[in-house]
Amino acid sequence: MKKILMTGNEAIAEGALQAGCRFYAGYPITPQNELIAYMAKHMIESGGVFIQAESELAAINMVFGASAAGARAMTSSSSPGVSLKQEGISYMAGAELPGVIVNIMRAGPGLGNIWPAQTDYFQATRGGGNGEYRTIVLAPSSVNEAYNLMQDAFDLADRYRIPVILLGDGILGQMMEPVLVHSQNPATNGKINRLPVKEWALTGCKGRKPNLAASFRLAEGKLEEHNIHLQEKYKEIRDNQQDFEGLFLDDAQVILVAYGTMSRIAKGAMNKLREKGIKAGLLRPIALWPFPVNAFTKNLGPKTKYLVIEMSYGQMVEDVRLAVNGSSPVEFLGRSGGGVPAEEEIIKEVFALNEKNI
Amino acid sequence: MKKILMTGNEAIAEGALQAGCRFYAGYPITPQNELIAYMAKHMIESGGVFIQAESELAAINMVFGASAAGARAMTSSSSPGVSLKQEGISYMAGAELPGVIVNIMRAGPGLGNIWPAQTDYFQATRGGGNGEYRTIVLAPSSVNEAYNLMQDAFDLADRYRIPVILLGDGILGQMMEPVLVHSQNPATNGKINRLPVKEWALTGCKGRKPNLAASFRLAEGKLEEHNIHLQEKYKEIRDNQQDFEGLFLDDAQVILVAYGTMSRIAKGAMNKLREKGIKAGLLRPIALWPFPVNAFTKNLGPKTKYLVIEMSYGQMVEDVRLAVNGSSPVEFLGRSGGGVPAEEEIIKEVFALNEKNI
Amino acid sequence: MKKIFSRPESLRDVSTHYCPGCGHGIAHRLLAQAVDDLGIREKVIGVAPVGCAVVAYDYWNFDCCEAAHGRALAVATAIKRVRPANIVFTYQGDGDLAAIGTNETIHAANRGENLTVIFINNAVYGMTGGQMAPTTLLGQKTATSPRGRSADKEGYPLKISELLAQLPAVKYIERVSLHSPQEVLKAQKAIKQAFQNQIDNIGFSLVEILSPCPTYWEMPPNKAVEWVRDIMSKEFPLGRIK
Amino acid sequence: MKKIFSRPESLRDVSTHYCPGCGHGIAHRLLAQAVDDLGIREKVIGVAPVGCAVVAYDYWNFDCCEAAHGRALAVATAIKRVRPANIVFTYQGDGDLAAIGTNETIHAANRGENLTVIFINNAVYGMTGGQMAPTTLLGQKTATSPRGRSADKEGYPLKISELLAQLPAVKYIERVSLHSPQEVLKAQKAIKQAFQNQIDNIGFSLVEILSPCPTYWEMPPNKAVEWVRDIMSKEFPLGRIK
Amino acid sequence: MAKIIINREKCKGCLLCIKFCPKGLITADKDLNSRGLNPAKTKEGPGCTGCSMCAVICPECCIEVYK
Amino acid sequence: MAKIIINREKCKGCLLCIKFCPKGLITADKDLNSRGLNPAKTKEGPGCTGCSMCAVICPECCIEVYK
Amino acid sequence: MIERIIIAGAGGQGIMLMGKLLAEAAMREGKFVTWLPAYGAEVRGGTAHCMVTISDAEINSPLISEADSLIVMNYPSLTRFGNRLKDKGLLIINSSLAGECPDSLSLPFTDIALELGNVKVANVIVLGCFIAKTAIVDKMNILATIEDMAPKNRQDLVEINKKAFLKGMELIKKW
Amino acid sequence: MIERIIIAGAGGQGIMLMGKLLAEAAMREGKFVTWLPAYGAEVRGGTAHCMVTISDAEINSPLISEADSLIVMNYPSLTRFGNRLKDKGLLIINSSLAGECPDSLSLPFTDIALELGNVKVANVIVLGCFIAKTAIVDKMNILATIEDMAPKNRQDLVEINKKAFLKGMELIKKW
Ligand SMILES: Cc1ncc(C[n+]2csc(CCOP(=O)(O)OP(=O)(O)O)c2C)c(N)n1
Ligand SMILES: Cc1ncc(C[n+]2csc(CCOP(=O)(O)OP(=O)(O)O)c2C)c(N)n1
Ligand code: SF4
Ligand code: SF4
Ligand code: SF4
Ligand code: SF4
Ligand code: SF4
Ligand code: SF4
Ligand SMILES: [Mg+2]
Ligand SMILES: [Mg+2]
Repeated sequence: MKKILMTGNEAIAEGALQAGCRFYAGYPITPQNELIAYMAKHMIESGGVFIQAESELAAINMVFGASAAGARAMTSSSSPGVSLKQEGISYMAGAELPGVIVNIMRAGPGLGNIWPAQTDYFQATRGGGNGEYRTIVLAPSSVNEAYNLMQDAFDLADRYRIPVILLGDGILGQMMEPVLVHSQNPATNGKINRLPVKEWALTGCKGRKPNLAASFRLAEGKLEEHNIHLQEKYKEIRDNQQDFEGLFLDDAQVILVAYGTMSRIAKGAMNKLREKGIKAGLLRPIALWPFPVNAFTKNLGPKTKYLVIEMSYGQMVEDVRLAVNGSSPVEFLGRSGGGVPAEEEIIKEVFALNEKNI
Repeated sequence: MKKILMTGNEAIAEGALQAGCRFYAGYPITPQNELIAYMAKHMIESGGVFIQAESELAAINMVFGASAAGARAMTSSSSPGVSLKQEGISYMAGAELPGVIVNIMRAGPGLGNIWPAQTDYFQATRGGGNGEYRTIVLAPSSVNEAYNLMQDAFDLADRYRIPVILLGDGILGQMMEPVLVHSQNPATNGKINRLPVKEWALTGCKGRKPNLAASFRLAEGKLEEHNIHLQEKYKEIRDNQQDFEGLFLDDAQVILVAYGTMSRIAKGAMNKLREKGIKAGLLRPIALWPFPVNAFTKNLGPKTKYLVIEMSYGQMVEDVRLAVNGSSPVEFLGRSGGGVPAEEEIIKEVFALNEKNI
Repeated sequence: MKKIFSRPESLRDVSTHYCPGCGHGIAHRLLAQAVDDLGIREKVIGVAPVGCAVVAYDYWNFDCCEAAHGRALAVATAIKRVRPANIVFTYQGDGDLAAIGTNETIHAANRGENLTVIFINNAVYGMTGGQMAPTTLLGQKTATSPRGRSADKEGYPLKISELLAQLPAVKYIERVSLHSPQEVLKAQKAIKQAFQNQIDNIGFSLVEILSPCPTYWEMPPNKAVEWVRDIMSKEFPLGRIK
Repeated sequence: MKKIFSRPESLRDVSTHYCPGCGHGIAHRLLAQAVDDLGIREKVIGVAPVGCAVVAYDYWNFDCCEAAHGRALAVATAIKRVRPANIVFTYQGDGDLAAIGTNETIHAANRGENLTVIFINNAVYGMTGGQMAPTTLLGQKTATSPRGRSADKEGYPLKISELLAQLPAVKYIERVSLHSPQEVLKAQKAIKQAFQNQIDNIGFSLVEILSPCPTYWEMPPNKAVEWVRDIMSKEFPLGRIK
Repeated sequence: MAKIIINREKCKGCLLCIKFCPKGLITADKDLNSRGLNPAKTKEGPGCTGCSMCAVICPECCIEVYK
Repeated sequence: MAKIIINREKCKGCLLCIKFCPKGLITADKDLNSRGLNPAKTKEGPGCTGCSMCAVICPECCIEVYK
Repeated sequence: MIERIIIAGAGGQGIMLMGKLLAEAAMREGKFVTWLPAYGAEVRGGTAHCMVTISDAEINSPLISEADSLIVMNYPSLTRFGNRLKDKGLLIINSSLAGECPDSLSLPFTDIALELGNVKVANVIVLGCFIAKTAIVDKMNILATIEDMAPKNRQDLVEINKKAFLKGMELIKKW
Repeated sequence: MIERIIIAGAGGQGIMLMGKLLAEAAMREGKFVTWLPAYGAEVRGGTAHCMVTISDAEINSPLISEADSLIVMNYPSLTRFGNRLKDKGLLIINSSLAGECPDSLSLPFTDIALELGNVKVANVIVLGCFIAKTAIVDKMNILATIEDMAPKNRQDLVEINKKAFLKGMELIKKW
C-alpha cells in the first residue's frame, strides 16, 4: 500500500483498473477529463482495451458489447454526456449486463456550466432511461472512498448483473487527496482469478448451447415475466445493499442528511453545531439506490427532524420524505448552478428551524 | 366540428396542426408510427415543415432550432427514442425554449417490446436529462382528450417557455375513437394570428439587439441566478396548472388513482365497486407535472385510503405518497412489460384492502 | 440420391416471422452457410440490432448479441476488441446502419475494426411499417414520403458503401443482390469473403445486400425481385466497390 | 490617413477568451467580415455548438443559437427551414462536426440543406483539454493518445470534407488555412463564397479551416502556424474540394 | 436424375422458386397449408436437374435438393 | 505612408504580427500589459506600407491600419 | 347496451379493416366506439387481432378480457382467444382455416370469398354474418361506410365488398 | 492545526502546480490535505485558482470560504478573492502584476523570476516566501517534492526550481 496524491478522477480510474476493469470506452467532457486521460495512459499496461469513442452513445453501447463478451467494462462522463447514455443503460439493465458508469456531475440544465452539482440524482436513482429498471448508485465523499468504491461497484455489478453508477460531482472529480493505493495491478498478480465466472457471456458456443444477450422479449407474457424477475432482484438488492454512514444518530435532535461532497460540508456544520450545543447528527447515504430506508425507519425515533442538504433544489429529499413518510419533519436546503451551500448557511438554517420549532 | 374516427396518434398530430404546430421532426418507432405518417402527409397542407430526421437525437435538436426560430415545434417518439432525447430536452429547458414532445410509451427496459406501458413516468416528471429542470407533462385518457390537450400543450409551452411532454401509452396511440375535430386548419382561417409574439426568437437582428438562445451560463453566479429564475417559474406553474378529474371524491372511502389508459380501466372498476356497495372514487391526474398535490391535500380528509394503479411497478405512487405524506394509507397495484391490470384485479385488490382493513 | 442442398447447421430448423418473399430469409441462410463453410460456428458472435431481423438470433444457431437501434458497430467493436479470437459480425438494415447509426458506422470503419458487416438494403424501414430509409429511391412512396422522396427536401439516396470505401482503413466492400439465384450465389461468395477477411485479420469488410421487401414496396415477391433487378440496382450498382 | 483595416461591425469590441495565437480569433473575424461585406448582419443567424468557441455569440454581433455538442447541423437545419429568408450558418470544431456530430453532418449534407458551415479543424479537442480528435494526425500525442495516434487502434485522420464531397447535394467545399496572412485572405474569400452560395440558394457549402491550437499542440504560436504549413496541410491538402 | 422436396408447412407461398426453376417444375398448390397459404409444390413428372436454383432463392430454406 | 495602431491591452502577445510583417516593423514590448502579457508594439521609424499583413493575421483583431 | 367484439386472424386477412368498418358504422349511428388493434411481430402471414367495443354509454376499457362475440379467421387465433369469449357468447369461425367448432357459427369464409372471386373479401362476408346475427348496426350504415372508406382511386372495391357483405347476411338466413 | 490557502492568478502562471507542490509535501509529512482546482473558461491567459487545505485532522470541506492565507499572482485575482481572506490573514501579492497592497507581503515575483532567468518560476519563488513565513511544511520536504515531481526527461527543471524556492525563502529574511 502506498499513499498517493490523486484527483478523484484519477483515483476512480485506478480503482477500476485494480478491480479488474479491462475495458473502458469514453468521450471527453469536463469535469471528468482526468479520468479518460488516466485510462488512455494506463489501461494498456493492464492489457485491457481503451477506446475513445466517437460519442457517449457509442461509448455506452461499447460497454454493452464488452460486458456481453464477459469483460469488466466501464464508461465515464459528466451530466450532458450521461443524458446521452440513458438508452444504453436501459438496454444493459434489460439485458442484465453488468457494467459501471461514472457520472461526475456538473451543473445544468442543458450545457449549464462546468461547476459541480448534484442535480442528476433523479436520473441516476430512478432510471433516466425508458422502462422500469434500477441501477445501483454509489456516492463517494472522498477521493479515497471513490477509489475503494470502484471495487464494490464492479463486484456488485457482476453479482447482480446490473449496471452500477458511481455518482460524484465536479469537486470530487477534480480535487486531490491522498489515496491508499494497493500494490499496483493485482490483475497481474493473481487477483484477477477471483473474478466471477460468467456462464452467460458471449464467447462462442463451443461445447454449449448458444448464448444470447438481449433486452427484447416479444412473445406474449415473456417481458412481464422478465420484469417480475428484475423486480425480485431489485428487492434482493434493496434488502441487502443499503449503505450509509451515521454520526451521532443516537442522540441527534436534528439530523443532517447529505451525500458526496455535500456531506463533508454538512459534517463540518455538524461539528460546529455541536460546539454550539446543538445536538446535530449526520446521515450520509453511501448507496443512493438502494436508498438506506432502514436507517430512517429502524434506527430513528419520530422525535428527530431532518435537514436534507443538496447541491440541487431538492431531489434526494424526496427519498427522505418517502422513507420518513410524514412521521418527522423533513426540511430542505439546497443550491444549484454551481453554488454550494456553505457551513454557515447550514448552521443558519438549523437555527432557523429550531426557532420556528419545526 | 366533425366527428371522425381516429387513432390516438392521428388525433395528436391533427390536434398539433390545429394548434398551430408548423414544425415537426421525428423518427419512426412503434407504437407511434401513425403520428409521424400523419404529419408526413398533412404538415405540408398547413404550410409547415416536416422532417424525418436521421435519429431521435437529430429530431429533438431540430425542435430546439425550430423553436428558437419562433415556430411552434414538436417531435414524437416512443420510450427508447425518448431516452435519446433527454439531453435535448434538458437543453430546451435550460434555454427556455417551448416545444412539445410526445411519448407514446411502450414496455421496457431496453428494447422491451411494443406493448403499452406507463414506465416512463419518472423520466417525464423528474427530468430524465441532466440538471434540474421540469417539463409540463399532460396525460390524456382518450383519443378526443389527446386531440384537445395538444392545444393546451402548445399554449402552455409558449406561455411558460417550457418543453411540454404529452405522455400516452401504446393503447392510447393506436386505438381509434371518435374525435370532435374543429373545422380544418385554423391556421389558414385566422386562428394562427392568436399565436403569441415571441420577442426572444431568432429572426435576424434587424431593428433590435441580437437575440440569443442558449442554456450555457459560465460567468460566476449566472447559472445559479438562472436556475433560481427557473425554480420560480416552476413554482408558478405548480401553483396554477394542476389539473385532474375527480369522481366521487366527496364520499369515497377508497380512491383509485390512475392516469391515461389505466384510469379508464380504474373507472370501470370503480363503477363495479359502487354497484357492489363499496364507496370507491377516482382521481385522475391530467397534468402529471405539476402533480395535482392540492387535490390530495385540500379536498380530501385523512379517512380515505388510496389505491394507485399503474402499468408499471410503481412510479406515480411516489408522488401520491409525497402528496399524502403519511396521513392516509397509499396502496399500489401495477403490472409492467405489456400486462395491464384488469378491472377484476383492481376490484379484488380493493376487497383485499378492505379485509386487511388498511 | 444424395442430399445436395439443405439447411445449414448454423440456421435453426424453425420458421421465420418474415413476410413471404422477404430477402432477410435468404440472407440469413447465406450467412449461416458461410459460417458453416468456414467452420467457425463455435466462435462466431453475431450482433443483431433492431429492424425486421431483430430476432435473427432465434434463427441462427450460435452466440448472439442484441444492439440498440443503430449501435451495432459500437457493440461489435467492443466484443471484437475484448475477444479478438472470436469472429464478430453485424447484420444491419439500412435504417440502422445508414440513418440512426451513421456515426457508429463511419467511425468503426474509420478505426478499421476487424469486423464483418452484413448490410441489408431494402430501401425502407421494414420493421416500423415502411417508412423512408436513407436508401429510399427518388420518387419512391413510403409511409413518411407519401408524395415520393424528393431530392429537394429529403436528399438523394445515400450510398453509404461508396462513402465508406473512401476510408483508408476499410478493406473490402461489395454490393450484391438477391434478385435471382445467380445473384444469390454471388452474394454467398461475398459474404464468405467478408468473413475470410476477418479470419485473416485483414480488417473492416462490408457486404451490402439489395434485398426485397415485398410488403412495403407493395408488390408481390416476383415483382419485387424484378424491381431490384430493373430499378434498385441501377441506383445502387452491383459489384466490388473496394 | 484613412483607416484601411479595422474591426468589422459584426465583431463586438470585446476581448476573446482564446489563448494567444489561437485560430478561432482569426476565423471569427473573417466570418464577421464576410457578414459585413455581404450586408447580411441583420438576417444572419449563427449556430455555435460546444467547443472552445462555445461563447462565439459573445463576440458576434447578430442573432445566435446554441447547439448541444455535435448537433449544430440539426439545429441549423430547422432554423433555416423555418426561416428560409434568413442566412444560417454553423461554426463547428472537428470534435463537434466529425466525431459526436458525424451523423448530423452527413445527413444535413445529404439532404442538401441550404446552409453555410464553417468547420474549424485544429486536430484536437481544445475545450476539454487537448484530447484526440478525429482529425488528429498519426503519431500526434494528445491527452487521450499519450503514445501518439496509431492507425491500428485509432484509425487514420478522418477527412470528412472529402467524404462529404461525395454527396450529390453538397455544392461547395473548400479547405483553407490560417497559417499566414496570404492563406487567411484565401480563407476570407472562401467564407464569403460559402455565404454567397446560401444567398443564391445554391445549397450546402462548407469551408474547412486548418486552425492553430498552440496550447494543446504545445508550441508557441509562431511554431504552430509553421506546423500547419509544414505538417498538417500535407495531411489535409488545401484548396477547393468540390 | 434429381428431385426436390418442399416442406409445405414452412413454405410461405412467395412463389419465387416457381419463377426461377429453369425447367418450370414447380407450381402453386391450390390447397392451403395450415397457415392458410398456398404453398409451392412440384409438378408431376421428371426433368429436375438438381440445379438448386429453387432452393437458392427460397427465403424459407424449405426446399431440399437430392441428386 | 501608412501606419498601424496596436491596442496593447487587447493584445495577447502571440507575436504572429511580428513574424509576418514583411518589413519587420513590429516587436515585442518588454513592458507587460495589465494582463501580464508582453504585447506587440511598433518599432520606431517609417517603412510601413499599409500592407495589413499584421492585421490580417492578428487573432485578437487589435491592429488598425491607416494609409 | 354494450357489445365487445374480438376479431382475430392472420395478417393480410383484413382483420383490422373489418373492425374499423364496424366501428365507423357504429359511430355514425351516434354510438360510443373504441377500436384497438394488435399486430404480431410478423407483418404478413403473422397474427393480428383487434378489439371493438360499441356502446350507448361512454366506454371505459378498450381492452376486452371477456368478449360478447369472437370472430376467428384462422386456427392459431382460435387457440389464443377461445377462452376470452364469455359463456354463451357468439363465436364465428372461418372453417376454411380454423376447422369447425361446436356451438359456433362455422362457415368456410375463405372458400366462399374465393367463389366470389376475391379471397380478400372473406372479412366482409364475415361482417355480414355478424351484422345479420346481432343487428348491432344498421346494415345500410355498413353499406354507406363501405362506400366512404374505399380510397377514391379504388371505387372498384366498393362493389365487390358490398356484394360480399350482403352475401354474408344471406348466409345467416340460410344457415 | 488547519491551514486554508487560496492561490490565484492567471492561466500559465503555474498556480495549480504551486498548490500541488504544497499539498504533496504536506502529505509526505503525514498531514491531511485537499487540493481543489478551478479553471476559468480560458485555457491560457485566463484566470485560475486552487484551494489547498492542510490539517492534522480529517478535512471536511475542500472549499474555502475564509482563507488563512491568500496568494495572488495578478490583479483580477485580487479583486476576486480579496474578500475571502480572514481578518489578519496572510496576503502575498505579486506586485509585478497586481500592484501593491497594504498589510501584505507584496513583491515583484514575476520580475524576480525574470532575473532568475525563467518567468515561469515566479510561482515557486512565492512558495518559498510562503513557507518561510508560515513554516507549514518543512523546507526539505518541498525540495524533495520538487525533485520527485519533475518529469523524468526534464530534470533540468529541478535545479532552477530549487533555486527559485530558496530565493523565495531568502526574500523573507531580507524583507
Ligand atoms: C432508438 C430507436 N428508435 C427507433 C426504433 C424503431 N425502429 C426499430 S427498427 C427501425 C428501422 C428498421 O429499418 P431497417 O434498419 O432498415 O431494417 P429493416 O426492418 O428494413 O430490415 C426503427 C426505426 C427503435 N427500436 N429504437
Ligand atoms: C454531450 C457532450 N459531450 C461532451 C462535451 C464536452 N465537450 C465540449 S466541447 C468538446 C470538443 C471540443 O472539440 P472541438 O469540437 O474540436 O472544438 P475545439 O474546442 O477544438 O475548437 C467536448 C468533448 C459536451 N459539452 N457535451
Ligand atoms: S416488412 Fe419487408 S423487410 Fe420486413 S419482414 Fe416483411 S418483407 Fe421483410
Ligand atoms: S485551447 Fe486551443 S483551440 Fe482552444 S482557445 Fe486555446 S488555442 Fe484556441
Ligand atoms: S433443382 Fe433446379 S430443376 Fe430441380 S426443381 Fe429446383 S430449380 Fe427446378
Ligand atoms: S421459394 Fe420457398 S417459400 Fe417461396 S414458394 Fe417456393 S418453397 Fe415456398
Ligand atoms: S501594415 Fe504591413 S508593413 Fe505595416 S506594420 Fe503591418 S505588416 Fe508591417
Ligand atoms: S498578432 Fe495581435 S495579438 Fe498577436 S502579438 Fe500581434 S497584435 Fe498582439
Ligand atoms: Mg431497411
Ligand atoms: Mg477541435
